[in-house]
Amino acid sequence: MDNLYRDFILEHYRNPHNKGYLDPHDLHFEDSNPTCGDELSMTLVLDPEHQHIADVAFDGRGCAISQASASILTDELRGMSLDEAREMDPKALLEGIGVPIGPARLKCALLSYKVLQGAVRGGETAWPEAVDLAL
Amino acid sequence: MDNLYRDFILEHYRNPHNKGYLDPHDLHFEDSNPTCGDELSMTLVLDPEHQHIADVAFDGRGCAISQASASILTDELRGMSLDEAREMDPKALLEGIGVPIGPARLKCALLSYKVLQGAVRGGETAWPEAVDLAL
Amino acid sequence: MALQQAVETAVPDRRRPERGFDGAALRADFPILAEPARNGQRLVYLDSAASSQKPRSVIDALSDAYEHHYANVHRGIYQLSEDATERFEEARRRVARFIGAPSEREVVFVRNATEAINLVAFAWGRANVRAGDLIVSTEMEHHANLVPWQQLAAETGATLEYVHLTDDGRLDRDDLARLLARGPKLLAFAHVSNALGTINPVVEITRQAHAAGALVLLDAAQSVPHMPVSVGELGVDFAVLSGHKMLGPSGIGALWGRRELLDAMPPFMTGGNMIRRVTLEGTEWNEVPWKFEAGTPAIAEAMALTAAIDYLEALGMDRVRAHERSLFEAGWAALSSLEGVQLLGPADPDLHAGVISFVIDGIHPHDVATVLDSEGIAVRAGHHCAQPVMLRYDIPATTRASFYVYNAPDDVDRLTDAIRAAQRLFAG
Amino acid sequence: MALQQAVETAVPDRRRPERGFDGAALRADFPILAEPARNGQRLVYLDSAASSQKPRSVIDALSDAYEHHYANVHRGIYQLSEDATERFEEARRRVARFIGAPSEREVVFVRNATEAINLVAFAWGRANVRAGDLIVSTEMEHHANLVPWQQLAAETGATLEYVHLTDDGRLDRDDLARLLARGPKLLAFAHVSNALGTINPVVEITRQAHAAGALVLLDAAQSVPHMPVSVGELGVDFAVLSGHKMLGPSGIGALWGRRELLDAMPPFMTGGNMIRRVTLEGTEWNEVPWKFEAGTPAIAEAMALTAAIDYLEALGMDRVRAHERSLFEAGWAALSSLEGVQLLGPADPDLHAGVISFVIDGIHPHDVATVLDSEGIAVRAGHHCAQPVMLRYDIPATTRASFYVYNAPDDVDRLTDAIRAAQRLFAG
Ligand SMILES: Cc1ncc(COP(=O)(O)O)c(C=O)c1O
Ligand SMILES: Cc1ncc(COP(=O)(O)O)c(C=O)c1O
Repeated sequence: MDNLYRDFILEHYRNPHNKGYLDPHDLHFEDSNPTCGDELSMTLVLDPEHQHIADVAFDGRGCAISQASASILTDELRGMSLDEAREMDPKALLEGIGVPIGPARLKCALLSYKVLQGAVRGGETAWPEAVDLAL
Repeated sequence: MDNLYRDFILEHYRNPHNKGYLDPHDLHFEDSNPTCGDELSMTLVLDPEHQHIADVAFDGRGCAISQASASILTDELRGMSLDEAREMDPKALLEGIGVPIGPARLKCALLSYKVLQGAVRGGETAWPEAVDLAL
Repeated sequence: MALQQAVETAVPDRRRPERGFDGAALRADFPILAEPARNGQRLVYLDSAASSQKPRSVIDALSDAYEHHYANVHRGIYQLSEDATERFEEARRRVARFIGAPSEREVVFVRNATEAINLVAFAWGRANVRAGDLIVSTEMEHHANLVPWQQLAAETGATLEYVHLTDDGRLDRDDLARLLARGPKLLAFAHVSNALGTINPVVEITRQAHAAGALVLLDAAQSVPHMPVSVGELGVDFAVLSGHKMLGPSGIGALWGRRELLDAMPPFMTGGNMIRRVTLEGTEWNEVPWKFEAGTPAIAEAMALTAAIDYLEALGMDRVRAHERSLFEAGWAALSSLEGVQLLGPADPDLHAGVISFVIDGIHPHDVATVLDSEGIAVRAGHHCAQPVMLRYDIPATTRASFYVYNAPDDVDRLTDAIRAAQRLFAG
Repeated sequence: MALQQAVETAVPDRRRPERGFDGAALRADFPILAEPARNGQRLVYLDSAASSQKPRSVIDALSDAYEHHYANVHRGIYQLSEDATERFEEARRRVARFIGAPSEREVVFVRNATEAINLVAFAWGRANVRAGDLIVSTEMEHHANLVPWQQLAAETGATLEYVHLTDDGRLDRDDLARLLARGPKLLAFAHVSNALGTINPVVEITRQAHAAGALVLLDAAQSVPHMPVSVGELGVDFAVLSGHKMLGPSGIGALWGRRELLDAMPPFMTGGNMIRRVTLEGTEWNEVPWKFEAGTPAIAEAMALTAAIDYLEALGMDRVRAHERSLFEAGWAALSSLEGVQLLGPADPDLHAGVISFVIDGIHPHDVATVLDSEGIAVRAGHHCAQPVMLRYDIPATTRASFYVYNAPDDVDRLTDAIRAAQRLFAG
């Protein structure tokens, strides 16, 4: 926890990958974490068969964890099939962040995951069970 | 506490004074202690000037403390003026009983006092403040 | 620790739960029972149905919570608060597991069983009960499972009916069938009657009620502390309990309800923590169970409830039941052998928990309690918050002795001797 | 004991309450503050507005209650229960005296301030508020003093309006006057805002509200722990507080209300203890305050609240206020000297309690809290259950440092240094 901000996350927060807005795009979704006001949108471009993610961008404002997690998550998406994206385990993202996230901040870390799910499933989804404690 | 029943109270309970029903009478009142089901009625005969208590009797059923206390209280009443009866301090009765009464049983001990007040004031009165704890 | 010893010396009993354990050996775990009471006599505590005493481990768990793990729960972004939240939510998981609930999301922390029933009466009741609807309760209920339904009926115009009792303190099943035939919305009844000791056949009754289209609320305040209870297996829809009756601290209890029922219910009390988003125009509720927990909960009390459950689970609830059953049998036998003592409730030990309610000819129950108290024996006398039971049997009150893990046959002996002494005293 | 020392070494201050006392010396009384936290660093606890830590004497009072004085209260006819009842009722007298209530019969024990407000909204509100009536609350309220009134308005058809805030976090008195002119039934507002630290001028506002015919409910959750409060002198009609914010245990709080108002109100929750007589046909209520206390209360928690009040009274509430005022002044000066830090609420220390809410340019409040936590500093970040305040100032959240008796200038230094470090970190 002590170095949570020092390294990986702060690096992604200061220099986010895939930040922006793709226009045109095939999928778009945005959501927020009402308890802290984090806001995030995601745009995706699919391959011609509409099976795989060809490109992705996110935009938003909020805490370092939500923004860094979006940067980290979007790095993983190019080339992924839509089915794979739908079935993605939120734990994988938490592991990808690489530093332990306390329960109170799980929603920050998983907002990008929720926005992705909204985009690939075509509508809002519930928070993953893991964030129950953070409610 | 340990000898509460042994002596004074049990004696009055087994051989109550002034038990019965005066007919004719000038004043009559009855009441109960709903939490334990004690029931008590009192009849009073006044002197010709209607200023003093000439005779008194109680009837009822219930625990030893409520019945003994009625026996002890009624012993005190003959010759007392109505004003004196109205102004009587419930603590005097508790002292008259001579053994400490725990808060949970104050209502038992004071039912006779409440019935007396109802008779001499011409209607139901509140429990003395002392019984608050026993509610 | 005495618990450890009792469990170990009782190892053969693990396979024979009908044997129970040595309650006297457990007393060392309960500070209030270990110290000499007045007159150098040991306190014989026979009022556990009103509230149980607490083992050292529960008292220590409270201190530990405040000394090492205390902060407000939920939303705190610092380690101490996350630790407190995790322990608070762990208590919820432990309660869920202890009562066989499918999910801890179905366990709502409240102050006590009374608040749990009120929560259902307010939140479920106001949303689902209409004028002309029928609610059924029983004549053996604690006021907590009567008056909220009277209030609900009065406010909504619904009708409230009560299942009558048999002479030996059981629910009159014909009367129940007759009332269920009228298609009530809800049947609210106690697993175990605190005034009579009766154990009701919950599975059967619930099946009948469900067949009649009624939901079932089980008042488990007197069963969860004393016997294995699985709300899943019982099949009920709501169940309520109080922590203070099961070795836990005062100020904490639980409502369990089926997830879909809780999800559909509006909140009861409102404020912080039960909310997702508030604007001046309106509010979005949090998810269950938090939707029903407004404001700062009883944080340390929930943590200490975990320690109470630990203690009971180490004993094993089947053995707790066996233990109390044997005390009941001893107590029932001893008291029914006394002349002039009437016992209430069923004589069958399968239908009777460790609660013996009795009246003595010619001695008011309050006087019995006072005399017993002077002998160092704590029993309850009164209507036990079940006045309709008193009306049913036409008595002003009863004296009640109730058993728990720390009682043993020597307590039954002390009780019996003291009743004999009271009879001699009053006989003069 | 550290308290003893602090009081003694502070003797000259007894006559000069403006001097406060040495908070650092008190830490030895608070086990959680006395032990080394992570990294060997001392825990700097700056979240007392959410919940306070507990002194040894309060923790010991809980143990003592369970070890020597525990039984269910009221109606128990044995010494242990009478002793418990007496101690429970003594806690009520102590709360009454502590808040300057004319009578302990006006003090109702509840779980927390939230329940107290809900009690009034349900029991007084449902009986007295009609369609078309006006209720006034304010934009600075904790959700606990907003949402129950939203619910009441939604159910009854009453209108709910909010007093707006000035840019520096005070109630807009013109707006208040305008709303009072519409003749509201009730004005519900906080003595001290938990999100901004603002101290409201209760006496003046109450006089205005009464002149307009409104009753006044004061949310004293953030004032009673921190300054002398006399409901009698303030002149309000209802006041609410939480024990856990004033060194007491979780699970206990109080509603105070004028006797004639409480007497006239129907009960809220129903069940045992709040009842005089129950039959199958209906029920007679008990007298106040018991009419509002359904079921087994938080017995040991009430007893331990007495120990919390003892602790605060030994310090003296005027000196507690002086102590926090000086910490506020130090903190406000230190934080306003930092570049890129905006402070919320009034700068005037007469109008500001020991709560400093701030935002840092370019660093989300949640990140601030996480970084501070890694330095052993516990602050709160978020909307503080006061989302309308966040909307008013158009910020997602704030970071909040709140002071109590065990804080001292070294805590302000640690906070300031850690904020500087966070700024360096994020500046990269
Ligand atoms: C001003 C104010 N009112 C009410 C409350 C609610 O207190 P509780 O959660 O103890 O019910 C709080 C707690 O943060 C508060 O600060
Ligand atoms: C059967 C039953 N239900 C409900 C209650 C109420 O419990 P509490 O006072 O803890 O709310 C009791 C307590 O005596 C009880 O015995």
